[in-house]
This record gives sequence, structure tokens and C-alpha cells, in this order.
Amino acid sequence: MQLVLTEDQTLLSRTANELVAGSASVARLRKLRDTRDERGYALDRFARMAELGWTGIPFTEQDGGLGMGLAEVVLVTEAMGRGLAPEPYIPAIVLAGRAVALGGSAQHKGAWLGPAIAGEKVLALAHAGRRGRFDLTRVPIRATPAGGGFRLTGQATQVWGGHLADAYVVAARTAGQDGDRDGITLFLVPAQARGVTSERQHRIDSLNAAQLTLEAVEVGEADVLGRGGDGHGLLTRVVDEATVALTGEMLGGMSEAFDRTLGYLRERRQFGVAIGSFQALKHRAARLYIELELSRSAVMAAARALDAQSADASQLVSLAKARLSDAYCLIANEAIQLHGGIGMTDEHDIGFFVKRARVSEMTFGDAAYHRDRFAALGGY
Amino acid sequence: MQLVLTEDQTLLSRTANELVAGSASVARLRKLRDTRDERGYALDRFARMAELGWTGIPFTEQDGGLGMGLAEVVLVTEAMGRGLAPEPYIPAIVLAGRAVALGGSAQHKGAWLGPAIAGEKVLALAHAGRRGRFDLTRVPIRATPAGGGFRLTGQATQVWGGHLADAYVVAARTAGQDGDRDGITLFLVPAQARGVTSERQHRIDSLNAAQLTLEAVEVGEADVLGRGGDGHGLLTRVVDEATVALTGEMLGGMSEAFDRTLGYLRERRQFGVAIGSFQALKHRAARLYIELELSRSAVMAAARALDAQSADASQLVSLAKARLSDAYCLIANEAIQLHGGIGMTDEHDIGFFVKRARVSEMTFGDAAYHRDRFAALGGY
Amino acid sequence: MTDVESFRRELAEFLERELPARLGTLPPATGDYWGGRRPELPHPQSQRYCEAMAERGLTAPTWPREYGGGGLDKDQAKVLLAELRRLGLPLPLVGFGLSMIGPTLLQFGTEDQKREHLPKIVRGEIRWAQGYSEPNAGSDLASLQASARIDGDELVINGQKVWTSYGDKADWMFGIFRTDSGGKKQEGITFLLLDMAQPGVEVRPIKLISGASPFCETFFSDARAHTRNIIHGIGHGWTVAKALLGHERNMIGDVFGSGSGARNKVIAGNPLAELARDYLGEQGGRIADPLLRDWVAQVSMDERCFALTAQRNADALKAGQKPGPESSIFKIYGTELNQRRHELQLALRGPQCLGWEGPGFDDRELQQTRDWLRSRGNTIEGGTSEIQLNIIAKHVLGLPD
Amino acid sequence: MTDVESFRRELAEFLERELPARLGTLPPATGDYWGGRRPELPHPQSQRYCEAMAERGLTAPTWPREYGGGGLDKDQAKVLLAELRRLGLPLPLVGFGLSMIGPTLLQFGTEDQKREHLPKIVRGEIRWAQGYSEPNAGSDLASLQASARIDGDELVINGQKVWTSYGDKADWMFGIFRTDSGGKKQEGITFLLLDMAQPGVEVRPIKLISGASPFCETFFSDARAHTRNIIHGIGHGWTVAKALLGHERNMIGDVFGSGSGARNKVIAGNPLAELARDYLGEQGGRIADPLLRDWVAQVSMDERCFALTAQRNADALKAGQKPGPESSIFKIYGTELNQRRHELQLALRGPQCLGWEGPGFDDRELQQTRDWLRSRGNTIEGGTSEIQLNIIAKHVLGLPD
Repeated sequence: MQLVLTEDQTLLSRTANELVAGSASVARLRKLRDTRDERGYALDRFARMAELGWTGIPFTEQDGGLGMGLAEVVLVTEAMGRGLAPEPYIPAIVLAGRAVALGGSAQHKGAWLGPAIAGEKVLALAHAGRRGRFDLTRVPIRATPAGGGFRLTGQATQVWGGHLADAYVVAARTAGQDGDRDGITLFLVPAQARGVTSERQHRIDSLNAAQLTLEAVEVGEADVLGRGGDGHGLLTRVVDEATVALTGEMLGGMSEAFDRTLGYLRERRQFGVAIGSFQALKHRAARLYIELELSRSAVMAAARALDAQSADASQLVSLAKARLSDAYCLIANEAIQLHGGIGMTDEHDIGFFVKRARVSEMTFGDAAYHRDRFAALGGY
Repeated sequence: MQLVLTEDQTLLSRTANELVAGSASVARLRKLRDTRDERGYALDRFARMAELGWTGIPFTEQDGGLGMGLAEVVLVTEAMGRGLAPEPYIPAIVLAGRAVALGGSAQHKGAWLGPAIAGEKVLALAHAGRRGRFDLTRVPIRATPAGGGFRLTGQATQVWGGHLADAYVVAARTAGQDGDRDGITLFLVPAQARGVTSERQHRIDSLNAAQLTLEAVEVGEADVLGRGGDGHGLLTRVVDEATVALTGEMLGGMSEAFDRTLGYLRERRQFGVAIGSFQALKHRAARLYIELELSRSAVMAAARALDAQSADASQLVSLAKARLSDAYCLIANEAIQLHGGIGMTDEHDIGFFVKRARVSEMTFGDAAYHRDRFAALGGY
Repeated sequence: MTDVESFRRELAEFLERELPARLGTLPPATGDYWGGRRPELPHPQSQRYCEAMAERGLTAPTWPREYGGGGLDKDQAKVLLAELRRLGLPLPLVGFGLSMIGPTLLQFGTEDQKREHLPKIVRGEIRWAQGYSEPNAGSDLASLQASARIDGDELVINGQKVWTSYGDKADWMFGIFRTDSGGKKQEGITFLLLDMAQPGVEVRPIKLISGASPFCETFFSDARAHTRNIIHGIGHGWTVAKALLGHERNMIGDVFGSGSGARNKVIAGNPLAELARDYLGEQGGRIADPLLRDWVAQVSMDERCFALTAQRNADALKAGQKPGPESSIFKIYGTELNQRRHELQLALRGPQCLGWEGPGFDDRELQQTRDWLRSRGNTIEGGTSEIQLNIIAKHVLGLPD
Repeated sequence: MTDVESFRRELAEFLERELPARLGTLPPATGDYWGGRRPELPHPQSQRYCEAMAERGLTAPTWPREYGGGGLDKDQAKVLLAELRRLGLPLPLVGFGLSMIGPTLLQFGTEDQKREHLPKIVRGEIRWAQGYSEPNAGSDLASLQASARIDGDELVINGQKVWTSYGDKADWMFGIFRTDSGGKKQEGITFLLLDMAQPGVEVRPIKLISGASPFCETFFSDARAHTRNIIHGIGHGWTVAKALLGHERNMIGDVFGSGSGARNKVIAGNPLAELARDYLGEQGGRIADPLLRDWVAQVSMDERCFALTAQRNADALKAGQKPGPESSIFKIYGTELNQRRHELQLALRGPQCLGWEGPGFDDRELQQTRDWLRSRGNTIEGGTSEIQLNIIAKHVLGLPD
């Protein structure tokens, strides 16, 4: 595994940063928030990402993708993190899209994956309930047999990118109970299906999320992704991939927050000097820089390990998510402290990173969850 | 509970510091170490402490004590900590002595407690084995019924002050097994008794400790302290008292290490200025000062709570030991770092505090052990 | 000193008989009344209750009678608090008039200044705001630029202040302004009182990342203050300002549990443990997640240690020792501890801590998230932790500049 | 470039046939050989093995042949290491001659200086020590005072050096001395080589808190060095010293796992987890103590992250990027990580970590306790963490002085 960018990757990274990073982009999120935009992101932006081929990166060519991998995905998400771009690239493409790609039939792919890669349809994945915390075996949707198929009932919460999505990958419990890996089935459920209602949720990061309520939604064999009752493995796989994509986004976000803080330390003057000349602040900044460097290594390694499907891939995913969760929250807290009062104002952009840091930390497992997983996978 | 010293206490504290604190006293410990002194402390010093009445502080007047309490004991041990005085005040008086006072018969007190308070006989308490960690139910000595009494067999380790002690309070398992509170009995065993051998142990802090081996040592009802099989409560009580005494010693040690480090920061010049003028070091010193202040409060509160036998006394003991363990180790590590290379040399005194900090941390439970105990006592 | 018991009796008589007789229902202990020209009433009777208490100076119990205060000694004041607690009555009045500018006037004001301003504070007629920080004068307060130019018997004020707590609700401001730009920056600063209800003063609330707006920006364009409202003389404002900052720091220290707060938290069971049980469940009577259980214990122990240190400090003061710069540790540790407490609560709630508003989150979850965001400012406002650490290093530890 | 495969074949021929034929048994891979006039032999054959390898320049594979080196290119050097590993053979020679002064001479030395000193290094005849720090010149190295006065074609050296690694075992010293006290302190420093086997040089080992004495104090009283052993000219020693410090920092970074160390630790199971199992037992296949299990995971993850960062750095260098001051992070993080690893091991062993010697503690316990004590120096020697943080803040982050 080479922990260095190829020329193509460098090029992709540059393009991505040009399109979605930069300070203007935070203003865009602010506007979407303050105008209480119904969708919370720009469909045309998402379409543009599709035009540029980004939505096709993690899919094979016969699925209509570019046959690249997470090593490239994290370059896109890193730029999105720097610019706090609210488009649902991770939930629609990496999480739900990959679930369809790995578990879907030809019909599923034709009806949903193709349009998703084209940026014409938006997918989302629903697997968590209000008290499930990070446990992928605690799915809130129950499937009860009905005729040849099932009836899905229950409520999933904080479905990332789930508001105004066109279809949902739903993890439902078809047998067994919380804690069992067996007995979970993934269904592909169109938003139009009878009994499906989604409600916008407002989280501190102002990104799109929804509460998805299913009432006796009828599904059949044709709607199953992967093998019935065997959905936990597929769910874990796509969550691992989405987690790495998210750590890329976090890396971008914390890099941007750090750069802005450094800029402030250089410009802000008190006691007749730039506050960046105070040794106590210098040392704290240097420690944050070390965290940034270690974080970047973890993200690059996890992405490449998953692409290579190496034996310790899941361990490296947990390594990356644990580190990025701690590092992003640390840098965000320090960013406010080092900005002083101005950093506490809503008018200043840094607060958006502080809020996004928390949501990222609590998505797909916090640091403690992933330390436990790292240890368990390591056999202790 | 008043967290302020009375005039008498202030006076006691001053006397104690005059006798045992000060830099010369570290030289004394160094000499005892380098000459490989057989005992590791000075009997005459111990006798002098008795003359001054310190050894009588925690005992009632009818037991020949001064009827004072731990609020006064911690003033003596704080001074001993500042001076790294190696005399076995805590193990002989507070730990073993109090066990005899609380559980001993008139004969026991006449034969052992009186002479102990007079500084003529040295007691020690043996309760821990090599793999027992901090669990007071895992005693390494087994008692097997023999005739009217028992035969004691097993090996206790790191018996503080146990080398050349005149008698041992031995916690033995008379029934049940590791983990059971019931079935532990405390016996008073003279060092001369047949089958008793003690071997000097050398720990990093150079204080007196021994490995105590019992081979079929015969004991009877008359040798039992407290009620047979009911020794866990008594053991817990005296260990709590000794723990508070130890936190007093730790407070003295960390205060001395901190003061010496402050002195070095003021004197040591690099780049043409005192290194204490570098803001990064200033802020670290200020953080250590905060830890010192919080530690002092915890020690004073725990001592007074035990003296008053208040309901939350044991919780406050754990509060104090957890905090002092973390704070002393932190200050010791920072003390070396801030001293730079010279702090790493055996020739410099600061290393003695670093070593004593570790032994103190690992005596009567480390911080994690006491956080767990604090939570359990708090009902969660 | 007067007989405390007889005082208690006559006070009880007033509080239990006379007041209810005059006012009918009295306000409950919850909800602070800040007074002012446009008072907000936590309870319909809050203002009348305040006025009735003020008649006897019980809104400012220890202030001298000649300025409208109660003229009580420490013991009598304690009795008053005890009686209010016993009867479930609130403090009749709170605010920066009583806590900040009042004591400052008693220390630095002229007889005329005391007679003019203190009675209005006691009666809750005027609500005060503090005008200290500026966009370019935060930690380095002495570099402030908002100016006051003498013009006859008035001063003409221009410039901007920021972080004015509740500035949009205040009637008068006490603040520091530059009357001389030459010389050392601490010199040429003048401490002024001015009426905010005038055309030259504009106040804009500042929205925080938590969504709340407790602070304001205040803009001055040719605003006017009378020279008789200069405290301690032209160019000597820095002395006054520093003394007042001392009051403020101790006040903040109190808020963050050095006083009642943290102590009660401990004595009244352990809410953190309850929260953990609620969100994580338990095993064998223990919080199910051992790491979070350990974290709960750590924060609870730190809070207990902090409360004990505050008590030790208070006991030392009672024993006649002077308060020193050590009190800086309460500001640093108290605010950081509050932040750690909030971070822990986020961890306990897990993803349910992410809500801003609307469905999927309950009210306590939403409130706690905002409180967490607000808490990030605790280590900045009222003197950053960095400034407090500098103070300790210099004035407590004697480390060189 | 030569054909790597043919090189491998002839090398294998030499190592597998010729060497054993000449020397009989060869030393095992364990135990370093440092050479010198009074060599310590980890294995009876160590010296003969070194000499035989030196004949072909294989003790300094990449140095030019004209100075006794092997004249190998990078790929050939890799082949050599691979073959040694394959055959379980040790490096024939280690030491500061090969790692520090050799490269420095190749960069700054004159033709004569190279011809005089490099061959003796290659053959392991001379063991070198470094004379840099002084009691009053630690972090502020440039303020050094040990002086060298020109006296004809010699220099007369007086003063003291400290922290001379293995100074008591070394034959020659490279060091920096003050030849001019006027002007900027970085000027007037001269880089010298001198023979330590002379009356004017006295070496005293320094005992550390761990009980070991890897460092020495060196005292100079009218010691002598020849002017031809001045490197890079009088008064230009600071340039040479800084370049050499760079080599040293990277070397230390490597030692603390940025290179092989940490990476292997991870790949070869997890010794920390084994230790935890041994001392704490397990429940359901997991380390019984959940807090210490979490701590083991944290340290293991940090080590993995550190190793990955070192790999990323190495891959970037391979890809042609230049090494920058970022490498300071390896010194800081690697040494602190090593300290945290030791602190964790103390916690895992509990009270059994307290032994100094004698009964009641096993050898691994005793060794680990001393290693922990020794590790406290890692963040001081070779440039304190504080100095490294300054470097990052200034040269990487561009923060102002």
C-alpha cells in the first residue's frame, strides 16, 4: 500500500477543491440554513458532481461507474469537508448507492443505481433508531411476514440525506432480536410506497436529515438487497465504506478549521503583537498540527485497505474514525478558544465547523465505539 | 466540616516540617540507599517521632494515644512526604497500629500497641499477594484449621515497613475464596514465631518493604484481631485510614517537587533569560498549581470525614487517593521534563520524588481503582 | 451589633404578615427580577415585591441606609437569606447594579454620585450594563479606543463596545473610555456612567452559535455623558475597572459551582449517573458502559474536589485570610469543568445530542445541546483561561516576565 | 546501474561460502558491534566478521570506494540488508562514526580529512563520541562555552561537555567549541575532531535515575587537537553542527518506531494485549479490565497511526518530495508515545511494576521499570519536545516570533 497520491489523484483533489472548497462555500451553507431551504442542499450542485463523474467513482464500469475506489472518494469528501458542502454524496452514493451496487439486482440497478450515479435520483439508507446508539444489530424497523413478502413498520431516525430522498435502503429485522447479526434484511423502498412518510430533521450542522416512518409498508422478495436475513454483513460493509468517506470529509473540515485558526493567530493583535507569537498558543497549534498529520495517514490507509479488501481493513476503518473523531472535536474546540469571543458568534464561520465536527463524531460510531471495535477485531 | 487548620494544627505542621522536611532529608534517604542500609530508615528518628507524640496521634488516650485524628496525621505525613522521610509511620502506626487498636485485646495492646506508640516496637500489616493487585479480598495467606487454632501458610509481598518488623498483622483466608468478603481473619503474628521469614525487598523508592513467607505458622484464638472471619471490614477500615495518611504524604511530596521545579524555572537560564519566562512553561506550571490546590482540599476533606465517621467518608478517601495518584504522577513527570537533562541524573534529587510518586500511586489502589470504588459507593 | 434573634422575628413578621397583607400573592422563588425602566416580570407581582422590599432596603441588605440600603451586618444578611429560603421567596432584585457598579460606587464614588445612583439601584428603577470590551480590546482591555472628549460639562462619546451583557435591556451603562491617547495605554482611561436612552447610543444583540443572544454590541456616535458621572476622576478609570473585574471574576467563579452549584450537584444524588442509566442502561446496578461510567465518576469527582476547594477558600476567608489571585483558579477550573460536564453529557446521549430543533429530539436533549454550545464561551468571557493562567504564573507562582 | 541480480548472486556467494570458510562460525543477528580500540564483542567472531565485511566496504555500503566504502547504490544496499536478514547475520558494525560523523565528513570534509578518517570508521578501528551539550548549553546549544584556542598548528581545548553518549567507550570525539567569544553566539563556533586518548581529556559516566550510565561528562584541561581536524573552517562549526543534528533527530525518530519499530509491533500480534491478558486475565476473550483494555487499544492505535505516518513520509520521499521540518513530529510524537507505552505497562503490571532489584519481582518486571524510568529522558535528549514544538510553530506553521 502506497501512502502517496498518484498524479490522477492529485488532479482529482485539485478539481474537487476548486469546485466545493473555499470560504464562499460556507456562506452557501449559511444561506441554505438562514433561508430555511426546504432541501438543505442544491440539486444542481449534486448534478454537477455527477457530471464530473464523482458520483461514479466507487462503482464498477458495468454498473456505470468509473471503477475507482475509496482512495479517490476521500479526495472528493475532503474537499466537501473543507467547504462544508451539504450535498448528500456520502449517504446517497457511498452508503445507499454502494448497498444497491453490492446487493441489488439488475432491476434495482437499472431503476435506482443508474439514476443515482447520474444525479437524477437521491437514495438514502435507514438503519438507526433513537436508542440504538451505534449498534448495527439494533435496527428500529420490524418486518412481519405478510403473504409472500413482509410488512415493514417502525421509525428510523437521523437518516442522513433522507429528506426528499427518492428511495430508501431500509435495514429491517426479519428474525431474531437486537444483538443478533442474523435476521436483518435490507429492503429497497421507494419514497412513494404506501405507508412511507419522512419528516425533515434539523441537526446542529444544518445538513439534510430525516426521520423515516414506515407503517405496514408492503415489500416482497424483489425488494430485497443481498440475501434475506443476511443483511448485517452487507450493512457493515457499506457502513465501513461510508465511514472512511466520512473520515475524509472530517479531515477536510479539521484542516480548514485549523488553517482559519492559524490565519487568525497571525492576524489578531493584542498587547501590541500578533497573538500567534505567544509560545503557549504556538505549542498548542503545533500539537494540533501533529494530530492533523496522523489523521491524514489514517484516512489514506483505511481507504486503501478497503479498496484492497485487506484482512485488517475494518480495523483500519476503526483506527481512522476513532482518531478523526477525537482530532476534529479537539481542533474544533481549540479553534473557538483561540478565536476568542468572535468565535462564539453565529456571524463567524468557525462555529459551523464546530457543529459539523460533533455530528461527524456521532455518525457511524464515536471514538470509544471504534476503540472497542479495534480491540475486538484485534482479538482482545 | 471546616477545611482550615486550627492553631494547634498549624503548630503541629510547623514542627513536623522543621524535623523531617527540607532538602537535607533527601540526602539522608540517598545515603541510606547508597550505603545499602540494612533497615532503610533510622530507628532513632522513629523514636524521636514517638517522643514528639506523633505516633500517638490516632489513638485514644486509654490506648496511650493523644486522641487526635487523621486531620493531624496528614500534617505529619505531609511533612514526611516533603522530606521523603523513610520511617514507617504509616505502615507501623496508621495501618498495623490502628488494626491492633480497633481489633486487639487488652493483651495485644499491652504487648504491642503500647511499645509501638513508644517507638520501641515496629508493626507491619501483610495483606497483598503478587497477583492480588488492589483487591482486599484476595489475601495470599491461607489458614487451615489445626487443633484449636489455625496454621498460616502463604507469601505476602511488598509488606510496607515489613523488613525487621517485630510483629505482623496478617490477613488470612479462613473460609471462602478470593472475592468473598467473609472468611478473612486478621491475626497478630510475632516475627519470632516459628515458620515466619521475611526478606527485604528493594523498590524504586528505596523505602523499607519485605516479602513475608509463612510456613505452617501456628496461631490461636488469642491471636485474632476483631472477630474471626470478619476481618475484611477491619482491614478495609484501617486501609482507608492509611490511604488518607498516604495522600497526606503524597501532597507533601508533590508540593516539594513542584516548589523545586518552580525554583529551577526561575534560576535556569537559556537563550539569555530564565526559562520560567517562557509562556508555554508558565501555563503548564499554573495547571500544576491548580492540581495542587484541588489535591489539598481532597486530603483535608477525607481526613476530616474519616475522623467524623461521616457517611461518605470512604467515598472521600477514594476521591483523595484517585486525585493524588494522578496529580503526583503528573507533577513528577512534568518535574523531570521541566528540569531537562539534569532531572534525569541520579545525582539530582528530583528523581527520588518521581520514584516515590509511582510507589504511592500503586499503594492502596491506583486512580482507576478508586474511581471505580467512588462510583460503586455512589450507587452507580 | 443588634440582637440577631429579635431581627429575625421582626423580619419574619414583615415577610409573613405585612407583605402578603399588602401585596396578596408573592412571587415564587424561581425567576430573577432585573428591574429597570422596561422591567420583565417573571411573575406579575415581581415589581411590587421588589419595591416593597426596597422600602426597607432589603434589595441591597448590606448597603448603608443613607443610600437606600438595609444597613444590615453580615449575620443579619444571612438571616434574611435564610428567611427568604424558608418562606420560598425569591431575591427581590438581581443585576449588575447590585453586583458590580453599586459596590464600585461605594468604593470609588463621591458622596453626590452615591446619593444620585445607589437609591435607584436599590429600588430597581435603573438596570445597568457594562461597557468594557471592544472588537480590538479583548484580553488586552487597556488598548481600548472608544473615546470620550470633554465638551464643557459634558463628555462626547464615540466608538464601539462589544460583549455588553443584556445591553438591549439596560438603561444606563458603566464603562471605560479613552480621554487621552498619549502616554501609557492604562493612563488616559476614564470610568463613566451614561444614560443609554439617547440618540447617540445604538445597541445590537449578538447572536451566538448556541442561537441565544445574551450579549450586544453598543455603538456610540456623539453620545453624551455629564462630567459629574466620571468616577474616580479623569484618567484614573483603569484602577476602577480592575477592581470591578475582580468582583466579576469571583462572581463567575461562584456561578460555576465554586459556590452552591457543584456542591449541591453532588449532595443531591448524581444527575450524570441518572442520565447515564437512562441512555445506557445498567448491569448489576452499575452503568452498563464501563468507560462512560468511569468518565461520569471522573467528572463527578472533579466537581466534588472543586466544591471542596471553594469551601476551603471560603473557610479560609472566614478565618480572616485575604482573597488572593489564587481565585483565578476558580474561573479557569470552574469553566473548564462545566465544559467537560457538557462534553460528557453529549457522549452519554450519543447521536441524540445532535438536534437543533424539531422532531426526533426531546426538549432536554435540545436544551442540553445548546447549553453545550454556549459553554464553549465560558473559558473566554470574563477573562480567558489563558489570561487567568498568566495571572497565576506571575502573581501566585512569581514566574518572571 | 549494475545488474542487481548478479550483485545478489555474488554477494550470496561471499556471505554463504567464502565468509564461513574463512571465519568458521559467524555471529548471530543479536547484539551490536561498535568497534573501536577497546572493542566489546557481543560474539567472539564479531570483530573478525566486521573486518572481513569491511574489506569489501560492506560496513559502509553506500560510501564511495575511495574512502573504503562499498560504493553500492540504493538498490544494492537494500539487497545487502535483505541478504543479511535472510541469512540471520547482524550488521557488521554500528556507531556514530557510520551514522553521524561519517556522513558529515562526506558533506563538509576536505579530501584529506575524508581519507584520514573514513577508512578507519569503515574498518571499525575508531569509535566516535559526540561533544555538543554543556551544563549551561542544553536547548540553547549555541551558547556553549567550551573553548578551543589556536596555538600554532594545534588547538588548546578547555571546558566541559555533557551527555556524551558512551563517551567512556569512545576513541575520538567530534564536537563544537568556541574559538571566538565576540559577536553573535552562533559565530565563533568551530567543529573539531580530537583524540580522546590524551591526558587533557577526562571522562566520567553519568548515572541516570534508571541506574544505567549511557552518558558521560567530558572534561577538557589543555587538551589538544590538530588544526587539520577543523571541519568546514574556523568559526563555521554551527552550520556543520545543525546539519548533523538533523541526522540525529531523524535517527531518534526512527528508533521510536517511525521506522521498523512500531510497524513491526503491530504486525507481530499485540504484546501489550498479551501483557494485559497475563496480568489481568480475560472474560469472553477480552481483557478483563475494560478501562485498561481501552487504554491498550488507544496506545496500539496511536502506534499504528504513527507507523502509518512514518510510512507516508517515506513514500513521499520516495516520490521525490523533500524532507522538511515536519520530521520534528516524529521526534515529539515518537518519544511521547514510547513514554505512554511505558506508563501503560506500569498500569498493567500494577504493584509489580515497583521493583528495583531482588526478590518478589521477575526479570521482565524489573527491566520494564528501569526502561520506564529511562524513557522519561526521551523527550529531553536530542532536542526537547518544547524545542521541537517551537520548530514546528515557526518553520512549519509560520507563526511569528
